[in-house]
Order: sequence, then structure tokens, then C-alpha cells
Amino acid sequence: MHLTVNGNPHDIDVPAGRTLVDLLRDDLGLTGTKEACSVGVCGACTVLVDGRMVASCIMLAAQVDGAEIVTIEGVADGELLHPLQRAFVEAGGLQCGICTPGQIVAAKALLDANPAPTEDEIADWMMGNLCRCTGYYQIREAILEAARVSGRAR
Amino acid sequence: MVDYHAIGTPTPRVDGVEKVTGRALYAGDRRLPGMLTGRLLHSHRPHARIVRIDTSAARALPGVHAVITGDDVRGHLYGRRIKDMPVLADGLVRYFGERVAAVAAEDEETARRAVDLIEVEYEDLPAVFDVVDAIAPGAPLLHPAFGTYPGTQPLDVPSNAYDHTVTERGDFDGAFAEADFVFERTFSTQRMHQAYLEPHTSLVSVTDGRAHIWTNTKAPHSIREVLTVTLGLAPEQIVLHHSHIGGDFGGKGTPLDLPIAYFLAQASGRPVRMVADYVEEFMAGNPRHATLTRFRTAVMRDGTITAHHVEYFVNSGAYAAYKPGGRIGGATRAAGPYRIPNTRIESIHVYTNSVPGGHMRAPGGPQGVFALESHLDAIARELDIDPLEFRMHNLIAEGDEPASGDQITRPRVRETLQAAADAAGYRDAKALHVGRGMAIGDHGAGGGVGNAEVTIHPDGAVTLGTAIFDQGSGTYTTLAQVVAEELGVPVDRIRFEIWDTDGTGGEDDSGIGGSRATRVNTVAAHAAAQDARTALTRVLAAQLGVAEADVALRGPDVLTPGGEPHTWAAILAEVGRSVTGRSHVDERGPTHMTGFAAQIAEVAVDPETGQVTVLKITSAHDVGRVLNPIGHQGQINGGVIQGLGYALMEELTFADGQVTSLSFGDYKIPTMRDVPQLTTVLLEPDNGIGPYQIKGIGETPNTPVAAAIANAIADAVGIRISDLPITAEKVYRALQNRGAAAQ
Amino acid sequence: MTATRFHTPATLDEALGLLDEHGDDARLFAGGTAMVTLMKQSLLAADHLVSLQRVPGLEGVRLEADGLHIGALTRHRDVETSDLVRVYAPLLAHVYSRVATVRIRNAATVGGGLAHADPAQDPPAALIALDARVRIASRRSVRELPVEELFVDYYETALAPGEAITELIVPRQPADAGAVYLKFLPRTEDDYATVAVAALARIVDGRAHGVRVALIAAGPTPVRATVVERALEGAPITAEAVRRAAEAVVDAVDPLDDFRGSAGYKRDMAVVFTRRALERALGLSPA
Amino acid sequence: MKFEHRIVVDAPIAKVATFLEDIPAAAACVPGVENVTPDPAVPDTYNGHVRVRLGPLGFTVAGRAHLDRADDGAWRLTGEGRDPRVGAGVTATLEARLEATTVARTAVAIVADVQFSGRLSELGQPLIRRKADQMVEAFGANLRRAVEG
Repeated sequence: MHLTVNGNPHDIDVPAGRTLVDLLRDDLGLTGTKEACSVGVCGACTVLVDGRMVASCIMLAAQVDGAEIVTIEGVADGELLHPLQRAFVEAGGLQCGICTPGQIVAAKALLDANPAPTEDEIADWMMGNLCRCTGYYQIREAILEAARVSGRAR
Repeated sequence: MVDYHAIGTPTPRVDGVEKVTGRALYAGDRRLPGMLTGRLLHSHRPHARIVRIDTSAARALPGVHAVITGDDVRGHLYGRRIKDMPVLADGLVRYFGERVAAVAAEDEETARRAVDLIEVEYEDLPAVFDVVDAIAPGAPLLHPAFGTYPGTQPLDVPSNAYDHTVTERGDFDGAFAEADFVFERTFSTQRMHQAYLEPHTSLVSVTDGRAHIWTNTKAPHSIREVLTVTLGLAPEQIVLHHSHIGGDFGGKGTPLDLPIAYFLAQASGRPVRMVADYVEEFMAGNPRHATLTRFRTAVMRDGTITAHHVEYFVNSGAYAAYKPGGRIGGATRAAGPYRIPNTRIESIHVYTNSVPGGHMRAPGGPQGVFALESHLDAIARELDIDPLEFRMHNLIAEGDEPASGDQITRPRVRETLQAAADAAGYRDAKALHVGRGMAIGDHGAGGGVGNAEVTIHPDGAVTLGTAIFDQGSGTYTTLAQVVAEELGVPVDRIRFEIWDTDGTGGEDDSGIGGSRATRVNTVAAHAAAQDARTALTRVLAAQLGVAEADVALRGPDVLTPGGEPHTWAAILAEVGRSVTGRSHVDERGPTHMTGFAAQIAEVAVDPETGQVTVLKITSAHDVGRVLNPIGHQGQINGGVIQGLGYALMEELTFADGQVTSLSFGDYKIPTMRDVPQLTTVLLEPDNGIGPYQIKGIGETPNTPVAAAIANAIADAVGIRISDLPITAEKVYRALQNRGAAAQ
Repeated sequence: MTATRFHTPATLDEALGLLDEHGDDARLFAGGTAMVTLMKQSLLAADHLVSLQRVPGLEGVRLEADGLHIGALTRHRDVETSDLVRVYAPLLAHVYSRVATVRIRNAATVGGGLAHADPAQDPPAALIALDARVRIASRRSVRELPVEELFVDYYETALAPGEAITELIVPRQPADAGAVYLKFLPRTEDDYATVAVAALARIVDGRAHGVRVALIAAGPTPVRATVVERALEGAPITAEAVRRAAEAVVDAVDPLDDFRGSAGYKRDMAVVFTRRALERALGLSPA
Repeated sequence: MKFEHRIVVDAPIAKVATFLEDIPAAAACVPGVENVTPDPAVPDTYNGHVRVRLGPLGFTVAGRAHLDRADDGAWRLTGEGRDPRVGAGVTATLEARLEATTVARTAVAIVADVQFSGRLSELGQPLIRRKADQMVEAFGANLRRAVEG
């Protein structure tokens, strides 16, 4: 199969039962994407497939043949952090960090679709990304801040 | 007031960038050449003798490198203090989920298939799941050989109640005889999973006679100590290497599968990695304990509490092994910071055929506080005294001895409660079926030993060496602030060198847990920075040709009498060598200082469905100096929301001893859509511990939430739920029952 | 995971042929959200996964004379955000927006969800209330079936071996109808419903007409509460009439005990939420 | 997991007993049971398949069962089997006791202890219980049809 991950093309053979998260982590060594709940609930494994966020733990690699994938490793522009990444650090939107790649990829999908979301829209979109450390308040703050910064930049 | 430049300033996490870019490595991200995957066979019986295990088909499967059972690890016992748990079941299983056999194979799929091929024949034994049943006469005894385990003493009478502690003060019986009223009530709490999103992971490689370990534990030195006994190795044969830890909340104190991964690595001659899945996490983790608390409380007509009896039963599960002290606290939390002269506090830990409990955020605290604060609220309402006034009347002030028996310097509990009440608008008008309830908790900072090493390099960079494995709460950031403060450099100048367990040069290090990280390690970092400063002064004095006493360091500058100001970095660069300061600190002594939290929950109850909506939580804290406001608020936010889950949503459910809530689809934790408005109030810092007068914040915020919500429900609709979690169905039934009783 | 072949046929005919060829060893595969979860838990094994991802024409929404035609491979999120669906069946757009989380809705397909037949999934409540039908194809025939008749038991459908859902046909929602979906979530917002009700009704001369009530998470299959509908059809709209009609829902539901409540509690809640949904649909209480 | 059921059949006890002793015929009354044949090598032992659909899960267990008659007259069927594809194994003990409630009516009291291995045991509890109830109900209906007719 063929796919593009963070702009890099890959041709790779995978067994029929391989999940996308295993493909990314084990075959491509992109361990920034995490697997936690394994049943599509927690959001730690969130990646973008052709711009849509999906749960890579319950998606087969074979489903993304020909697709463009963005993982956490592809969010920053080289060493230049994405406004969301900066905002998460500055607002305390992370603690242990295990859910953070999924949070940021999901929030990126949100801001790509809706550059100025309300608090309610953020909560609706992000409720599929569980976090046990922060109680979510500082994550919400970070997303609002990133939206503000990006808005000014436009 | 000291003027600080780094301490107290909102400081972004020092590990933030690597975490937001996905570069931070967790134990599950590590790969070693030749690494095998380990998987487990768990017991599917709550209590049974193992008649036979046949591993031949599993061994014969291509790609399988090792299969081990209890026979292969006989005599290897695990336990933080009480070593009562065999590494793999030794002829007997005591809970559904117990580890029975393990396989190491080339890949996950092969390992799973091999596990499926292991055949076990069991002979069922009678099982007990409930603490009351387990201490009843004739109950099956889980550990007849209790007194023979390392870390135990024989019991006077064989019992599942392996620890029964009683403390009594005052004229207990006399006070009950003279009381105007005696209130009796029973409360119970559920098992709760820590629900960290990184499962337990163990990677072990045995090379050159040493076990190299990557696992997610926050207490590497203590775990190494425990492993010496379990694995039969000398301390120097075990090295725990650093990885980031994906959440802990108490659950990562004990590395569940690590001893098994070691024996698989030994048996296969290859590195072995085991990653638990969440079925295993929920079925066989180390959850917060279920408890049952019975109270008998003597109260005078004016609302003065005169005597209090606590019987606090802890459902230990099948083993005591996961509890660092063999037992948990909480019994004294069920007595609390109240001025009650006559008390009897009983703490009873009971074995049952269920998943063994471990630590979770303020172990025993939320259980004891839920029971006590619900009970007192019920008493106040029955006496028709406002719950706030009732508490104020009985809470300790300076010089009082609390019922808990704790010694507390400058207890600011009343001030904290009043601050919460004021910020919450406690006396404001309420809509129909809306209620407000309060609860109080406290937690002192734990003690321990810690190490640090600060090196100032000729290029001006500063390295902080530490043995701490930060589990996410932000210890590295506060340590960087301390070093930056003491050396007068910006925080981003500090680089970290995180040591493996060899790094302390043989010194012990208590790691993280019990709110000790800030207390112990700020002292360690402070001392190492001071030591480095002294060394720097010596080097500067020599280079500048002045007496050490004449060298003054002011931020980046070094001043000498009459001399020109220089930056010390420039002079150190001239010298061309680095200077180092070290510390090993022992902060095990009691502090007599605690941090109180008072919370007020405002809820709306739908009387037709029993649904409880938490509208608002006000959380007031008696704090010391706040080192990092971002991290401090993060602890409060996260703690409160865990408390919300505990109160309303989360429960490991059981059927015949088997955990049935086995995924995050069934075991629900709060989402972003479920969090209420949160108002935080911090009291003006007044006292604290160590060089910066700090207090711990990690544990208190999650302690009172459940009781505050239960009390708010009582305020809203007049019913009391005395068993957690407070599901809509329980509220609905209670309302129905009251309706039926009224007719 | 034990799948050995992942087939990506280019035509529906080829896909159906693979189903015939491999029988019980084959599973039709769409968004994968449910199936991969079960496979990962070692609860399901299929030697042959027959993916429809390359089959053209199974995705998207179009309006025809008999209503909206929604391809089986259309993702939940695309139904929810479709302008056509929002205009001609707003209840359906809303119900699809209440399924799980955005991430799941981005992958889960309309046909896959229906074939999975999890009685706690939201869409069938609205589909039944809107008299929707599924089009089912096999190599031998093409047939249509009301969604109401698709579910035969817990996770079991009326699909025969070799059959696939290809399309969903949803009549236009009457513009003058009140339409409501209430999902009872007493634990967390991302949970499955404890019980949920879709209600649809028009008011003509102060009387209820075209009453449709369907529930999910209230039995082994989604159910249409015809007892409630009959009790209210043509009746003058009063709070009392709605209350009495809603109480009849206990005869339509057969809930199971689970993490979201006991069967008895769910039965009681079915009454409460049926009444509330009807009250809102009939304008007796604010939306 | 233990299950208890009681099936009432409108037939004399002897007729019910005779029917149940014909294992392949009796087994055919259990939905999903196929190809039950006596094991040529071991007396009172039978081989066969059970196809079970548990909600979204379908699996086929190949296994063998042994029948013996307890001192108190109860039939005891012990069996085990496995579905190698999903790695699920099952062991079951089934005891059936006949009781003449009237001359023309017989009660069959069934006590079953079914243990699954593999993930099914951990995750499938509610499904299994429901399915077992359905299977016994269907068995009862089939038994009545076969014996009462």
C-alpha cells in the first residue's frame, strides 16, 4: 500500500489485521501517536486522514491506502511550533502528556474547520479526547488562545 | 517579604515542548533489538485451586520463546511492605484476573494465541467478596499462612482481617452515656480505577547479570528495593531507567507486571516488553479501595460533638502487596479536623476474593472524608442547624487537638471554609431543586529523602541532576524554578539530567508520592544550588583575587568591594571549568503542617430522573507559597474533576467477583463536556515548609468533592445517598422511597 | 488480530460475490469502528474482510421524489453536516450529531452502523420515526425493508448471508411536524444513552397527527412504540393525554440491565423521556 | 457462570427419559448444535459442533461431551470445546433431573455451570447469560414439540 505521512510518501506491505496506530508506531517509528483505550473512546491515538480526525487504534492500515496522514510529528513547521503547541505549553494544557498528541491533533482539526470556536463548540469537538490530569480547563484555555493568536496572524 | 524572580512566577512546563511535539519517550515507546512481547493468562475464577496447567501447546507454537507458570517462580513474593503476592499464582488463585501464566513471543499476535492455548484446570473454592462476609465466622480464609510472609507477623486469631488498629482517646463510653443524641450511620465507597491513559508497561533486558528496566514507575528507588526481594537480586544488579510517565494518580507506584517481564526475559534470554491493555488494567490493576465506614457519634443539644466512633473497613482485595504500607489511611480522615475529645477509631483491613487495591490520590482520604462529611451534614440537618454553622462550631482552632489525632500547627480550616462559603455565595437564593453542599479535607506533605546535583558550566548553562521520575505533576518545572532562583538565572537556562537508579551514587531517593515531591525535592534542589553557589563563589574569589567573603552574587552579576561589576558567567568562562553542588536531604520528619481544602458544590437535581447536574464547584485552599501558579492550578483542576468522577460516574462494577466494566466505554470518566464551572480561592500564604514555605496541593483537591456533592443533593431534594457513586438511579430510587414513605 | 485477507473489490457485484464465495468466513467491512474494536478484543475473527472503500456510488446524499437517498458508505459526520439532510430531515441531522464523538462519526458509516445493530446506537430512533427504509442488495436480488423491520435481536439484523445494505431512503420530514430527540445521559456526555426517544408529530386543529415514537437502548433492538402512537393519534393535545400515552411505552420496551441502569429504571425513564419528547414535539413545553 | 432452569413437558416421565437418552436426538433440540455423533472409541462420549451467535459475535465451538448417570438418577453431561479462531474455549457441566409432577407431566430441572476462557469470558458476561437463557428456552420448546407430539 501507499500512503503519505506528514508529507513523506511511504510504500509498505502490511498484514490485513494491522491497525493504523501500529503501522505508525511500529512500522514507521512515529511513536508520538499513543494508544491508550484501544476502543476508540479516549482519543490518544487521534490522527488526521485526509484532513479528518480519526481514531487510529480502530482503523486498519489497509483503510488508508492512498491517503494523506498527519500525526503529531507533522503539526509543527520544523522547529517552529504550531500556535496550538505553544498555547498548550503556556497555558498548562498538559501535564503527563500522554493524551497531548491526540488533543493537539484534534484541536488542529477543529481550528482548521472552525478558526474561531466558542467554548461550547470546543467542548463538543474535544469531548472525545479524554484527559485525566488537567480537568480540561487549561486545555480549553489553550485552544481559545491558539485561536486568538491564529486569528491575529491571518 | 522576599522578592523572587523565578519562584511564584507562572512557568510553562520544562518538558512541555517535547510533549507537545510527540518527541517525549514513554516506556511503551522504547524498542530494544530482539525484543519479545509478553502476555498474560489471567484467572477466570475468583477463588480456586489450580489442579493442572498444561502449557505444552503454547510452548509448541512457533515464535514462542518462553512460557512460565507459578512452578517456575515459586517462592518469589511481591509486596511493597507485606509480601503476600506470588509473582504468578502458586497453586491457588484468589481473584478473577490473577496472573496465572505468562508467555514471551516474537509478536503480540503469537503471544495472544499462545496464551489461548494454555489449559488450566481449576477446583473452585468458596469465595468472599464483601468485607462483612469475609470477617463473618466460617468465612473461607484467603491467607492461612499470613504470618509467614515477609513483612508480616502472625495474627492472634486467623482471620481475613489482617490489620485491625484501634486508637482511643478520652472517656469514650462516658461521653456516649451523657450525650443528648447519638447518631449512627453507615457509608460505603466503590473501587475506582486511576484511569491514567498510559497503561502499565514493563520492558526488561537482562545483560551482564544486570536487569535493565524501563517501566512507568514514579518511585524507582523504592521499587528497586522491593524487586531485590521479589527477584532475589542485589540492588546493584537492578537499574531502572527513565521514561516519561503517562499519568499516575497513585497507580504507578507499583509496576504490576514487571517481575513477570523479568522472569520472561530470563527464561527467553531476550528483552521482553509487556504492555497491559485496558481490560487487564480494569480487571487486574491496583484500584482505589472500596470501603465501608460505620459511625456512632454523640452530640449535645447545642450541636457540640462529644464523642465519635469510627469503624473503617477497607476491602483490601486478595493481597496487601500493592499498598506501600500494607494498609491505607482514611480512618483518621473519618474523624477529621473536629474538636471531639472522646474518640475510638478502628481501621480494619480485610482480604477478599477481588482485585487487590493500591494507592490512588490521597489514599483513604476521599473515602474517609466522604463518610465523615456526609455524616456530619446529615447530623446538622437532623438537628436543624445550618451545616456551615455546625461545622464552624466543632472545627478546631489554634491549640485544639483534632479528632484525627493529627498535630497541626496553625490550622486554618475555619478560614478556608469561610472563604469557600463567601466565594460560593453559600447563602444566596437558590432555584427549586438546586442545592449547595460543603465538605472539608486536608492532606499534609509527605516526607522522604531526596538528591540533587547542580552543575554550572563555563558557558553559563546549568544542569540539574535529579533522581525524580516526574509522573506529570510538574516537579521538574518547580525544581528548575528553584535552581534558577538560587543562581539568579532564567528558568530556561536549566537543563536536566535525569538519573537512572545508579545515578545517586548509592543514596536512596523516595521519588514521587504522598505530596512529597515538592517538599523534599525543593529542599534538595535548593541545597544543591546553594552548594553550587558556594563552589562558584570560591572559584570566582580565586579568579578575581579577593576573599570569598567579599564575593557577592547578584543575579547574573558578581560584585566585589570597589571592583568593577562582572557577570559571573564571563569569569567562569575565563576559568574554563564547571562547578558542581550536591545534596542528599532527609526530610522524613513530621511537619505538623497541613493544607486544608474546603469545597462547595452547587447541584441541580432532576426529581423525575434522579439526574444530578453539578453547576458549580468552589474550591478554597489553605496554601503555602505557590511555586508555579500554572502547575498549582492544574493540580486543583485535575483533582476536582477526578473527585467529580468519583462522586457521580466512576465505578469498577462486579458480578460474582469479576470486574465487568472492562473498557473506557463502560468505565466512564468525565469529558470536557462534563466539567462544571470551577472557582478557586487561594488563601494568602501564611506558613509552610522548607526554604520557600510551601505546602502540597496534589491530593487535597480531589478529597472533599464527593461529600460536597452528596451534601448538595441533600440540600436540593432532601435525600441522602450514602454509597458512591451517586448514580441517577440511586437518587431516583431514594426519591421514590421517600415518596412512598410519605404516603 | 486474525484477519488474513483485506479485499478491496472495485464493484458492488464483486463485493457481493466475495461474500457468497467465503460465506461465514467473510465480513463486509465499512468504516471499521465497531468491527476493528471487536477484532482487537479477540471477540470476532474473520478470514476475509470485504471492504467497500473502492466501490463507487455508495457515498453521499441526494434528494429524490421519495425523499433523501443516503449511500451506505456515507459517514455519520457527513449526514450530520449535509445541507440536504439539515433541510429535509433536520431530526436525522441532529440524531447523527449525537452519536459518540466527532472522531467516531468521521469514520463510522450509515450502513455499517445499521448492520452492526447495536441497540444503543442513536440513528435508528430517528430513522424509524421518519419511516426510513434500507435498500439491500445481494447477487440474487435487491429489496427494500423498513428500518423498523431491520433489527431482529440483540446485534442481529434481518440481513441474509450475502446481503449488503447499499442505501438508506428517508422520506422528507413533514415541515409542520414537531420533531425531538432526547438522549438521557446521566453519566458522561460521551456515554451510550441510558434510554433515548425520538418523537415526531403534527398538530392539526389542536389534535395530534402522524405521531411517531421510537426508542433506542430500551430493548434488544430499537423499538417503535406503536402503543404510544395509537394512544395519541387524533387525540386532543393535553398534558394529561400525553402523560397517559407515554405511560403505555412500558409495553413496547424490554430493557436490559447494564452499566447505565437496571431494566426497571430504564423502563421508568422510557416513560419520562417519551412524555418529555412528546411534550416538546407537541409544543407543550419549550424545546 | 451458573444457570438454573426448569422446563415443564406434558408427557410422562418415562417418555421424556427415553427421549433424552438418545443423545444425538436430544442434542438436536439445542439450537446451534450440529453433527453430534457417538465417539467410536469411548463409550457415552459424543463429538459435535455448536454454532453460537452472541450479539455481534459468531463462533463455532468444536468439542466433545461425556454423559454419565449420577446415583440420584440425574444425567450429567460434561463437555469442553474451543473455537480456535477467536481463542475462546468453553467447559460446561450440565445436570438434568427429571421429576414427575403428575402422571402426564414431567419437570426437567437443569443446572448448568459454563466457564469460558479467553476474552469472551472477560467481556461477554451479559451476552452469555442472555444467550444461555435463550438457548435453554429454545431447547425446552423443541423438547416439548418432540415429546408431546
